[in-house]
Amino acid sequence: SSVTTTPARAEVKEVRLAQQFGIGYLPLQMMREYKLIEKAAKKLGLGDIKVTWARFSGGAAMNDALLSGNVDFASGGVGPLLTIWDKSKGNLNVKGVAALNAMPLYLNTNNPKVKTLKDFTANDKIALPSVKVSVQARTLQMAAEQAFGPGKYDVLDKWTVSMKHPDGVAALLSGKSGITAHFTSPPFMYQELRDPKVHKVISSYDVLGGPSTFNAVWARAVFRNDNPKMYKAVVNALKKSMEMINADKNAAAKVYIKQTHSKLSLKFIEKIVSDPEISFTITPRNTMKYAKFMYKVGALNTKAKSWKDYFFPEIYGLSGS
Amino acid sequence: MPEKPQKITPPLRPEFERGLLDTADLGQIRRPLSKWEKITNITLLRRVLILVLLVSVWQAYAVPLKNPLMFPTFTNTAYAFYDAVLNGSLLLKAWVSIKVLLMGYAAGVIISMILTTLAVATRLGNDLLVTLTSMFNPLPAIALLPLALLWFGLGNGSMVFVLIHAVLWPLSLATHSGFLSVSNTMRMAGRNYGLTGIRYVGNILIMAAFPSILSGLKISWAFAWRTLIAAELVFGVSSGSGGLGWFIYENKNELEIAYVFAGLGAVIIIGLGVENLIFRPIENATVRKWGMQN
Amino acid sequence: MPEKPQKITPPLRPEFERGLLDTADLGQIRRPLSKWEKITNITLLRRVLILVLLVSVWQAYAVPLKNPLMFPTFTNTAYAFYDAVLNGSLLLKAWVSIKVLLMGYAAGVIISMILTTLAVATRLGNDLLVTLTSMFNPLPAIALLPLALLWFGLGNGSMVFVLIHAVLWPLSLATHSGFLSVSNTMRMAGRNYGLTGIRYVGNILIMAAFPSILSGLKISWAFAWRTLIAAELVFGVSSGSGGLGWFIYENKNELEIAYVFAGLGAVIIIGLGVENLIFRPIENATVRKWGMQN
Amino acid sequence: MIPEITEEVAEPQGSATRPLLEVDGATLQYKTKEHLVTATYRIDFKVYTGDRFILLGPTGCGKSTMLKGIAGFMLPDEGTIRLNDGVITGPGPNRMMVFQEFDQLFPWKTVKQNVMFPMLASSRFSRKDAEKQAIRFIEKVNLSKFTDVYPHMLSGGMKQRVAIARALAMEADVLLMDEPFAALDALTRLAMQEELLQLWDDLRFTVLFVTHSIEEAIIIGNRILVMSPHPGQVKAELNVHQFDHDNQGGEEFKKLHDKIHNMLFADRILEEEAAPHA
Amino acid sequence: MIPEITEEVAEPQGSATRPLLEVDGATLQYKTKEHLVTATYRIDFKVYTGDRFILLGPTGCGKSTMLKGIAGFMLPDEGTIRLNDGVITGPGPNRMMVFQEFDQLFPWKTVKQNVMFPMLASSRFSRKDAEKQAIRFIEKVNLSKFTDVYPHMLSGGMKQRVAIARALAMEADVLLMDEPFAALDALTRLAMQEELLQLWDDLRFTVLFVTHSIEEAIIIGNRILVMSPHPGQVKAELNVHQFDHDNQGGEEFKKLHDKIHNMLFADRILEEEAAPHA
Ligand SMILES: Nc1ncnc2c1ncn2[C@@H]1O[C@H](COP(=O)(O)OP(=O)(O)OP(=O)(O)O)[C@@H](O)[C@H]1O
Ligand SMILES: Nc1ncnc2c1ncn2[C@@H]1O[C@H](COP(=O)(O)OP(=O)(O)OP(=O)(O)O)[C@@H](O)[C@H]1O
Ligand SMILES: [Mg+2]
Ligand SMILES: [Mg+2]
Repeated sequence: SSVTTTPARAEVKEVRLAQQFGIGYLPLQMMREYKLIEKAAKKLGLGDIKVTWARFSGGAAMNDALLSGNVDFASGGVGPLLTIWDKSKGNLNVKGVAALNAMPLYLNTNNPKVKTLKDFTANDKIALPSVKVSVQARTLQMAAEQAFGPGKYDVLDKWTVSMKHPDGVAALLSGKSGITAHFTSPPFMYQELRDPKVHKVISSYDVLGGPSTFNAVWARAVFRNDNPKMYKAVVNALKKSMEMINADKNAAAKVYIKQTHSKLSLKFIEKIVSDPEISFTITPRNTMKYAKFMYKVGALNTKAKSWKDYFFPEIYGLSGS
Repeated sequence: MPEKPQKITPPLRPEFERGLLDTADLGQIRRPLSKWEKITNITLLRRVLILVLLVSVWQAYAVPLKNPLMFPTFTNTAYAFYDAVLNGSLLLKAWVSIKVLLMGYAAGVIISMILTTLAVATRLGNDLLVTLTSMFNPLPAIALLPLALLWFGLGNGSMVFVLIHAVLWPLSLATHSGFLSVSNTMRMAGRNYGLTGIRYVGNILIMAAFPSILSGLKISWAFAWRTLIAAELVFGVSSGSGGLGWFIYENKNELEIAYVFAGLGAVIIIGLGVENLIFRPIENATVRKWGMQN
Repeated sequence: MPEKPQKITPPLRPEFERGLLDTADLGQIRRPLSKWEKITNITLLRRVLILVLLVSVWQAYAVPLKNPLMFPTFTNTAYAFYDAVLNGSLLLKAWVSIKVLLMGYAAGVIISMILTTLAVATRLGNDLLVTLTSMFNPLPAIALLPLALLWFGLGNGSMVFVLIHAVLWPLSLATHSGFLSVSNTMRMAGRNYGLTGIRYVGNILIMAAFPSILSGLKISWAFAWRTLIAAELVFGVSSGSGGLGWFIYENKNELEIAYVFAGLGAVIIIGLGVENLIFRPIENATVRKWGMQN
Repeated sequence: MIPEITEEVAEPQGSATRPLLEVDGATLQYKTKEHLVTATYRIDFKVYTGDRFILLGPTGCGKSTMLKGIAGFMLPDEGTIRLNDGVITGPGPNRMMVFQEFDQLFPWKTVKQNVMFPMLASSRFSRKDAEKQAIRFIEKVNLSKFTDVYPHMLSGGMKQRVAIARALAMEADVLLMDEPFAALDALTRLAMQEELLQLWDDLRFTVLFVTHSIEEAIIIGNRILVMSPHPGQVKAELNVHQFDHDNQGGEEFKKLHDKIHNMLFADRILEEEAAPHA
Repeated sequence: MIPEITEEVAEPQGSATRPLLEVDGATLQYKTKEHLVTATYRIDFKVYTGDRFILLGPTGCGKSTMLKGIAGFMLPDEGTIRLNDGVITGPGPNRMMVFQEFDQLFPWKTVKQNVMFPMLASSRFSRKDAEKQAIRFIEKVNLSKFTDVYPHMLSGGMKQRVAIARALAMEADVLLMDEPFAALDALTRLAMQEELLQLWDDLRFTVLFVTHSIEEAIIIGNRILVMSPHPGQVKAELNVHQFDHDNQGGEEFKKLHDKIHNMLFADRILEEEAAPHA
């Protein structure tokens, strides 16, 4: 980076991270549980620092908190990361810190007639977190383009409905609200699939041609410039938490339950965490596909040449995509 | 005994009787107004001034803040508004919202009138209103989501349902309190003419409690808006047909904050319009004219 | 000329004068009440009956519905409530919420009093109130988010800010309309004693408009709750365990709908408690006692 | 103006034998959480069709309360009030009331609309007739120029006159008037008194009239119920049909005036004695 | 009870040379969106310290409006109203007003609290003195047993008496009383009149008194301003200091009564002539 920071400059004594709800944020929960940031900071010679964890129910508020300087690290889906990178370019210069995972997203349905995307009719309603803009919506658009031909990415949009994950699950399972399909993420999609009437139509892995990053962490450039060691500590802690999860899935599942006060069974969580489709890694996977698609449909003003455009250099060594 | 202090006695004056004055210039008598008074007498002018002031403060705050992703300047917002009206479909979206809003508002007002009529007619009705209001009024719209979905499915039905929830309770509270405050003499006068039930409520109570009802209508109008904007997000709308709430949400997600503010600006403009073009004329033609409010 | 029809003439009766009656049994005179009247006279009983009825309807609807993900039965909810109180920290969370709520409510009430006092004292204040209310009242809390974060950061400051937004406008509307409806004679009486400014507002207007203010307080109390629950989701929790809103959100995410309903139940119970333990006694000790409401 | 009446004082006979209104041991109470006020105590009297029945007594003796009982706004806690042999259970447009308070006009109606309102509300008049009637009676109370003005623009006395016009225009069987002329100046009052008597002579309604002026009682009424306060009780009933404006100055009139005056004076224990009891 | 006064009628001299209150060509108007009502038109009169000044005139002639002007609730649209040589710009506790309307009591205060309120609000009395004074004056209006009752439990006449007590207790320099005794029965009225005169003799305040009873005007006042209506104008000013209750029956009294009566009668063009003009 162009700004060189003098090591003598005092760094902040407190770092503030924001997380959302869901199994995808398990690495952050591990970091919190085991005080990984505190430990990493000590190793880097920062002494005793304070870590504050804020929880948000949605990405919009979290971004507001980041932009107003109330949190230092935000986390969320790849879509929002690309959006905030695009919009803050030349101003706050928000970029990704690292990926949190690679996770599939499933489009489930309770309509037995629907086997592929082409089977959806006007009688179907597809619930997803937010029409047109959420990761699920983007993925659906990409799938639609693959199914119906170039340029026809928005043919299914008119049947989509915005709904928060749990509401979508309730709507799909109760079968009374007109919702016949739900594009969602773990653990909700697995909860749905426990019902024999529900089956999977597509997975985001099919659309993207392999494992893809669902969640990531991002931060403002100014924080990284002013607090290089603290930033490094967070990245190190992230790496450490991935290692710990991959080393002991059972323990990780326990942490999840403890941190989220979840009433789900340990077995169920452990099964999800150990699912071969799901991996916890800081390496960005298949994010460029989103970046290209979103640029193509006009959702991004900037064309990314590489995933490195929207991530900070600390992870350039990885084989991201 | 000491002498008392002398008591004041008014002087004696001559009596007189006199003829009536010429009243020709009666209509001309007016207290002269200073220029300043004349100018400040124009309500519109004063209000526009307030708006200009607010806008200036906004601009003065936002420009040095330099954080367009959080708080865009007025000029940026104005441009976004202009753009959204011209190229986007802000007007159409506002119209979509207003249509649903009016349905929900009307339904809420009607139900509220029924409930409050019951409440003044019977003691059980009174208990019902008081209990229901204190129970349901504090509930956020999110609580109604499952019921709305079960009963009305997706779409306007559910939206109207939550709008009723937004309108019904505050309006009922204000109306009911207004009804209870009607003076006994006025009540007795009405009942003396044989009015009972709905005619009594309609001809006496509603009229006599009109100031309270009007403030209830204003409050619930505002809350209908708040709820609508929020509900459009929760209930979503099948894409394409969203209203203002959706416009705001979409732009927020895309971090087009100037457009978000433009959407909110539309809400404000509609609010100002409704106040100045609907509520104020109603007020002038009723409670002001009748001397029930000053 | 034809003879007119005979006019009715009242009969002539003897005059009399008589002594006073014995008034010994004066205190004993009461219209006898039937048993039914006596029973239905107990407000609490009637209200509890209404609650029981509502619960029965709920249970009767929910059991055959068999859809616990959308609408759990009463018994399930009751169990969840019991569990959340005992094992979870529902009470603690409710307390967290109430604390913030009270702060926001108090701040809103104070600001509202200042604003309405200004509004009755000066014409510019009046314009300011009317304009600000019609502008900001319809705005959803989401609109305030950026400002709240910029000024107060995460945490209670921002929450109080949006709570003020929830309380201020409806209360001001109700209070202002109440102030304007105070009879001219009462105003003049107050001003006759040399009361001006804040003393005039406090001693005359607030008292005379008390029914309106009370209904405004009730309305804004409810809206403070609604906003709080919603705001806790938006703002999330920065530390500690969050309040009722977060409890509802967490359980919703877990699809523990019975617990969601238990959380909402807590809101309802608090609402009923506040109505019956705070607002009704206040009403009885003021407007009822003073004969300002029947 | 005053009807000729046979001078024989006897129990009523003939067509008017049965009283129109019969108040029988009526006790009327106000109950609040803390107080129980007995406003009238075991009041008895009978009013016959065509009576101009005066309720006279000191302030607070329960005159207004008695009228409210007859109008049907309060039910007696003891005893009964019967109209046409039926027990009164509620208000109705056959008993038009003029209240003592100035806020009895509907502020949202103009003077004319106020006068028309009971006629329309009770469906006794068509809109056209009601309007004609309203204009006629507004003229009678000398307010023609204020026909389309809202009540808040009227002076106290003018408001009361509108209320009088409203009640009279209904041509109801029974008129209940609670100090209707109290806010009027001497001359307007005189005119109103004459107007009322003239109307009575035409229509022969029954009127119960509350006043605190002994003179007015003697002039307006044919029978006076004298009440004593705390609790309100019947003290006497007197015949005063012989007197009208013309013999106001006379010896007889003065004698009767003084008699009533003394009757009330004797009773002057005032409110000191009785008060709300727990 | 009535002070001895030298009979010479001359321009005032000595200590009381300067009038306390000077109304000089005062025109008072009500403005609404649609109407402009001229309630009083170029009224002139002077009131001296110790005057018992009566405003007399038919309903709607602007008596209440005139008092409102003096109290400072309305500013004249033409002319001036001066008190102690200063132009009146607003209300103040040196001019205590008793209103014509029944709703002038504060419903949220008991009778005693109502009477105490102006004394405390104007900081003229300590709480203890105010309470003593209140109890004293409540006794004077014969409502001792209702000291702790709220106004809604009082009859019309009782409410007015509380208002009178409230005004008197302040012992203000100027009392403005708008038909204070209109709702009172003959005897209570007599008692109140005597009470007022007794108090005046003790304290020598200045009182402006609106009444529509010619008798009351002659008894209470020392000078009467006779007004004519539409718009309210000065018709005459008369001296009546010679009369009180004791010579009420006398020849002189009757002559004066008839004189005033005729004066008002002559003016009986009533409201027909003038009405709100645009
Ligand atoms: N709403 C009420 N609540 C309680 N007590 C009341 C109420 N109204 C009147 N009273 C009491 O009832 C008694 C009779 O009152 P009422 O109004 O009938 O008197 P009144 O004869 O009409 O007097 P006035 O000549 O002053 O109008 C009084 O002692 C009064 O205090
Ligand atoms: N608030 C008002 N708005 C408009 N006009 C009014 C208002 N109050 C009174 N007036 C008019 O002013 C005139 C004088 O009224 P005012 O009340 O002074 O009469 P008054 O002499 O006190 O009569 P009364 O003896 O009936 O009380 C009347 O013609 C009346 O219509
Ligand atoms: Mg009365
Ligand atoms: Mg008057």
